[in-house]
Amino acid sequence: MDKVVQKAIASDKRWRAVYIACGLLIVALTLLMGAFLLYQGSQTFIKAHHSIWEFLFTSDWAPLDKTGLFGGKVGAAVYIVGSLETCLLALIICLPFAIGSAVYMTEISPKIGEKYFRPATEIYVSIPSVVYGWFGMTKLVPLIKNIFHPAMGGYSVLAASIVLAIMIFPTITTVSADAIKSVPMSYREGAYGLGATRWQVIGKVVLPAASGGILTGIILGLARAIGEALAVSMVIGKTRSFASNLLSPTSNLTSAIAADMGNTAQGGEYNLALWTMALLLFIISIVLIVLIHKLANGKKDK
Amino acid sequence: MEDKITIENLNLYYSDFHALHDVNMHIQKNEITAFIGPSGCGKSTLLRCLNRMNDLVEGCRIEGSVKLDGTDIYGGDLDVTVLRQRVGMVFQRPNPFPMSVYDNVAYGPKIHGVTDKQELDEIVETSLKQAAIWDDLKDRLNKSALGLSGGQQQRLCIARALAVKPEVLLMDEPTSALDPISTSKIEELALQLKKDYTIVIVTHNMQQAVRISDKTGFFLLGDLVEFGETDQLFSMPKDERTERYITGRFG
Amino acid sequence: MEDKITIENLNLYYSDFHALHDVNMHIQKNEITAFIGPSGCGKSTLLRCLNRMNDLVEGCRIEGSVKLDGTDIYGGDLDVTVLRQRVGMVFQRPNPFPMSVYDNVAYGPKIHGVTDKQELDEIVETSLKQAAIWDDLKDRLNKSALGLSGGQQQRLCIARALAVKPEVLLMDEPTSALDPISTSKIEELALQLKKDYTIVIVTHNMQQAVRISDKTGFFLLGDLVEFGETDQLFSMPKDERTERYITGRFG
Amino acid sequence: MSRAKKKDRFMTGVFYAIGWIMLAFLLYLTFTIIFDGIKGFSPDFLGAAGNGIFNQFFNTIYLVFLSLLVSVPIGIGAGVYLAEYAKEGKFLSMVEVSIESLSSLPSIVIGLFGYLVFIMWTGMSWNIVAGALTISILSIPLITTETNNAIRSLPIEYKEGSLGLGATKSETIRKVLIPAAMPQILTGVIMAAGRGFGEAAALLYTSGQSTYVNWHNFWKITSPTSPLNPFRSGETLSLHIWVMRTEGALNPKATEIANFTSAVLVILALLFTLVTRRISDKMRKRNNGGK
Amino acid sequence: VIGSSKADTKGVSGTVNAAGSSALLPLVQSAAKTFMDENPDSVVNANGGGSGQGLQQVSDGTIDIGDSDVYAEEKLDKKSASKLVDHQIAITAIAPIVNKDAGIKSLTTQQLIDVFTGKVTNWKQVGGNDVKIVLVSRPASSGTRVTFEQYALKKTVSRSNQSLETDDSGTLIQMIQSVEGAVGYVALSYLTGKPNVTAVAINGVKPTLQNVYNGSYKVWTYEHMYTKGQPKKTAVKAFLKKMMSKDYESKIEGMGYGVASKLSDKAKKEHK
Ligand SMILES: Nc1ncnc2c1ncn2[C@@H]1O[C@H](COP(=O)(O)OP(=O)(O)OP(=O)(O)O)[C@@H](O)[C@H]1O
Ligand SMILES: Nc1ncnc2c1ncn2[C@@H]1O[C@H](COP(=O)(O)OP(=O)(O)OP(=O)(O)O)[C@@H](O)[C@H]1O
Ligand SMILES: [Mg+2]
Ligand SMILES: [Mg+2]
Ligand SMILES: O=P([O-])([O-])[O-]
Repeated sequence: MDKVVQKAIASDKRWRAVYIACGLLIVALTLLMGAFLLYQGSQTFIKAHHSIWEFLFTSDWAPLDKTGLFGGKVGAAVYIVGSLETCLLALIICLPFAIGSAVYMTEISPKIGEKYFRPATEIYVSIPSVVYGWFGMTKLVPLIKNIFHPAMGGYSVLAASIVLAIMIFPTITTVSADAIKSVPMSYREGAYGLGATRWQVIGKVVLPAASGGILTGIILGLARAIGEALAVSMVIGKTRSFASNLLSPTSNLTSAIAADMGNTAQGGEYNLALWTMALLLFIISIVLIVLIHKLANGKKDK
Repeated sequence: MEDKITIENLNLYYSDFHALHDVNMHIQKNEITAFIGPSGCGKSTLLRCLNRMNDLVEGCRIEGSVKLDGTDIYGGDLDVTVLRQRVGMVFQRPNPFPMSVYDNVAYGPKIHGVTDKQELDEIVETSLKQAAIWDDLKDRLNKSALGLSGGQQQRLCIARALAVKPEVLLMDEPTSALDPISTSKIEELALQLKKDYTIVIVTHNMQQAVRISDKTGFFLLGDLVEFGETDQLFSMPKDERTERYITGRFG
Repeated sequence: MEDKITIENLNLYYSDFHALHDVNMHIQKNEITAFIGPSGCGKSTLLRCLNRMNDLVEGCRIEGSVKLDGTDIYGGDLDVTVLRQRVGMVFQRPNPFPMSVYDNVAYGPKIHGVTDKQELDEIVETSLKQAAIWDDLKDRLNKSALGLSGGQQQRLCIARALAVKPEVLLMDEPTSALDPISTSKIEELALQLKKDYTIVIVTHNMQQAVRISDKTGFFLLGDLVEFGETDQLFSMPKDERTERYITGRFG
Repeated sequence: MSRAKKKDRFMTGVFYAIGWIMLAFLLYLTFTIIFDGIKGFSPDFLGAAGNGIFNQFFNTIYLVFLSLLVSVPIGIGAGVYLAEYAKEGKFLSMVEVSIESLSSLPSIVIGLFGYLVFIMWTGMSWNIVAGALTISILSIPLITTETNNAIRSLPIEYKEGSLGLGATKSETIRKVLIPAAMPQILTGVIMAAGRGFGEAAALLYTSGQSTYVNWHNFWKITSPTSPLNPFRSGETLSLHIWVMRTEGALNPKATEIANFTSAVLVILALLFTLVTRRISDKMRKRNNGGK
Repeated sequence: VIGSSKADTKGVSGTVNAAGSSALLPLVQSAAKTFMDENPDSVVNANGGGSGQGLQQVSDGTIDIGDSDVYAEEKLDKKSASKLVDHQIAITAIAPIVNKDAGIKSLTTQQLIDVFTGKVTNWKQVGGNDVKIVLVSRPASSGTRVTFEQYALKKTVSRSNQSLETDDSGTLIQMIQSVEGAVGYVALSYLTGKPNVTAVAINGVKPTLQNVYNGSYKVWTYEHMYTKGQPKKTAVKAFLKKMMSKDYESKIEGMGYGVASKLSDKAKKEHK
């Protein structure tokens, strides 16, 4: 028996090391990736001597594409604005549907919700984004073109936003539904016990109580939208100018990276500027994550 | 004395589980009625019938009638939101909403259409005073209610229920999560409130029933075994099962 | 009689909360010792000290000594896994693992190195028989344990604890989640088991303590107020606080 | 009073409408994609040559399989670390932030990282292993998070029960906690696999955009034309849609092929979701004793 | 192994990875197919991505052959470029193409410049229908674009910030087909399949191989296949050899590319 115990204790130590190694691996991976992006992305400012201001707030985009040759313009504002406006619009389109569906499947018809809506939403999640992009390109773009007859065909901010809205819908819906579900039954009972109607219970007690979780869902959705490359690039038109309205095309960070990264000379100004865009995306996702944590902690502290 | 609530031939089923068998009971105005019995005997179930809280439970079916001042609450004559306003409820575990103390108490009046700020202020103050917690909380009205102690939370929930000016107050083991000191505060409170309200309380604690209730009902496996004056039920129970239960030879 | 467990000057802190004050107690072999007292008084805390279950609690600090057959369990002489094998535990809420009945009982012997199928079969059968549940379960050994009723689950957990052949059995309110019938089965079981084991039981139910225990300890706010023969403690308590508690004028 | 009731009715109606609109839209989406796929279908799409997408289908499965081989052990290990070993504090929150940022990083960025590390640093050309490893970076955080949550949400009683019998921590984890958490861990694994099926941007520069295999060489793993050779270029279904839109656009059948590929992917997603639910329900049922 | 007529390349095994110029892609793909039919144990992965990508990846060493419409020196630094070996396998002409609705058949050089710099915004201003002009361009790193701007637009830079941008020529053609009034440019090889677009004549000269050979159509460039050093892998060697063999020339022309040996002196001299 003693031997068995000793063996068990030794193997316990070994397993512990294995688990810790796995945890460390993830941190190492993230740090490596962060360091790599930071290094590559900062060269625009260090090696090519552009200012951060120029990169973020000007829209003159004419970087030179030859290894070691600098002196072009790297104003990425068009891409940045393009990313922001498509994501924001996607959110605006998506939110009422996502939260509405989440409420429907948890509060209004929980049985049908569990049986049909949740699996349906899961299917939405597992449809690849290129398929959404392809759908957008072959169905949505022509539709927009036929309805509004915009000058540049249907490729537009609107098309990109709708495709993104469809993509982030399941994320926001499932996270919100989970948040709503985890609102303690006792809150609902408390409110019903005071004679509240269902809408009063949902609107005044359940949704506010779930707001932290819903916000997490929104931010996760946003992170996904900001990072989506191919689906957006299929429908946004990739025009290097600010969109004058919802129906005009523009470009965004991810489509620029996807289109040009492999195509530009390594270490050239163009290439470096694209890496700076990637770094910007990385920073945006970290900021969003930290924001989630702040919100979650803020809720706890109360 | 007059009947506030009359329960007649009440049968209740959770899907195919028959949880209450033919319960008959008269609950009188301005009295405290206690429900006792071992775990799972149907105390909470019956209590929740009285303001139709069981409507929220999927698969729950009710036969027989429950009358509030003579009106069948399961008939179409009484809207369920009105019913619940007239028959308030305090739950086993304190369940304040995650909002400020003030908003918790003002919640009920607000949803019932009170919008005047001053009127709300008054209601909040009176209710908190009635619940004997005004002094504790008057300086923390805008703090979150979740930061209060268990006893304070429970009294806040009572205040919240009082704020909608109910006629009946149902309390489901309101002190089971509380320490002795908070418990005795709540008990005192119940004794005070019975002047203005009709109170029904579920308790696991027989001493508590003895201390505060006028009438007691003893339940066993879904049957109302015995119902009568508290003193009498505890001193000379009519039913042998009641006797065995209160002398502790059971469960 | 001889001491199985000796507790000397035990103080326990949860971070800066002083949960047990200077507890001294001698637990004797082949007896049932009961811990009673109001909620939060430290019964579970003390029980969990006896097999170092409190090691799992972050910030928990212990002073004083607990000896098992004279060996300090907090000294380095006794490995904690060996200790827990010798001092088994049954929890308040039945906690079978989500596996088959058989695997639940065989779990302990397996991790302690029993690999022989036949030997395992025997252990499982004996343990289930000891726990008085063999007849109920012999045809369902391969079914998941989570499908059993609460009472069956609790007896299964006792069988699971017996399967590692402990010397002491700790039970923390083993019947609080159970109906009267299951409860009396567990009580009978405890009385039978005390022939071979030393048993320590926490209970909320004073009648239960009277029915089955040899010695009783009454706790209040982290103090062991009184400890002695069960009959004597309930019939003529030495301490006024004990008396008030057992006559129900508290909590 | 009746205003509150009216509003309640109205809002209930609104929620019904939204719920059903979304369901209807999903049905529309699914059916148009499948219908369009079938409309332009010709039998040669099923083959392994020319316009056929069988090779891409095979590559997809193979690549996902390889990536799970890496990401499942690491993901579960890290999840266990988080749930059972990491101490509350700065480091734990650092790990958590790492995982979350990893999982929300734009996949194109991860693809570029994968290109740098698995292609340029190794000096190899596009290959399936590089694609699988890149996908693993995306899927490890999913499995880790799910494992962490699953283990954390287990009742503490399981752990106490096992430790109380004298089991060591790692025995408790391996024999009680992980099996009990399996239904939910499986969800994470499936999500990770789904990510592999769907990902294209991360594979653009890693797994390659073309596939040439000779099915007669199936078992000759070292042959460059063997389907099993993990170091050959292997384009997946999702990538195929992208390629059909760009380079493949010369192919007069490009649109039909892309439509058909979309349909296949949607059907795969459907099957996947259904099968997963089945499996994890079954597991849950078995664990819960049929309750 | 199934018998093949080409004894010299028979039975080669190994992998060839080629990527880059989308202008050259159709040729490489078709050559790859022929080559693999003849050498069943070999694999030729032919991808596009653009000239920049081809040069970059061959210089990184991650592919064997980088296809490009431009000289490596124009992209890479001197050191990297000097390590690459150029195999000029064909020439290609670039043609402006417009959507049919524009009603345009021919433009002067000046008109072309006006269109691509945004000076005119409606086709009727240059003799077409009353349809708005929509520019469709390729990324700055595209060899097609560089060639087109250099020879057709006389080195003026087109207004890329007013144009829809496409990753490669395939997508571009699809856009020109589907967007009313769209105009762009592709290699001739993309027009052999007779897509539903109009190839525009420049100053009255139609974009045909014949006109390139005789020097009247000026918008063309050499197609390069770069290797890093002389090719070492037998499969790569064999593949290049195959593509540059005399009897493959007819195939090249059949696909819309030109053969350097047929260029007239006039054409060569005027092309800088
Ligand atoms: N929602 C439900 N669905 C099915 N059965 C239920 C439900 N709620 C309660 N029951 C069952 O009805 C019976 C009575 O339950 P009830 O909650 O009324 O007991 P109780 O007397 O309040 O017990 P306790 O003292 O434990 O609170 C129990 O057997 C219980 O299992
Ligand atoms: N992990 C912990 N951290 C901090 N305080 C704790 C912890 N566990 C218990 N306590 C506190 O220690 C005291 C004793 O708790 P314990 O669980 O031993 O009480 P108990 O007598 O078993 O009560 P009950 O009858 O309710 O189970 C209580 O005040 C409790 O709040
Ligand atoms: Mg109850
Ligand atoms: Mg306890
Ligand atoms: O041939 P390109 O793709 O470089 O235009």
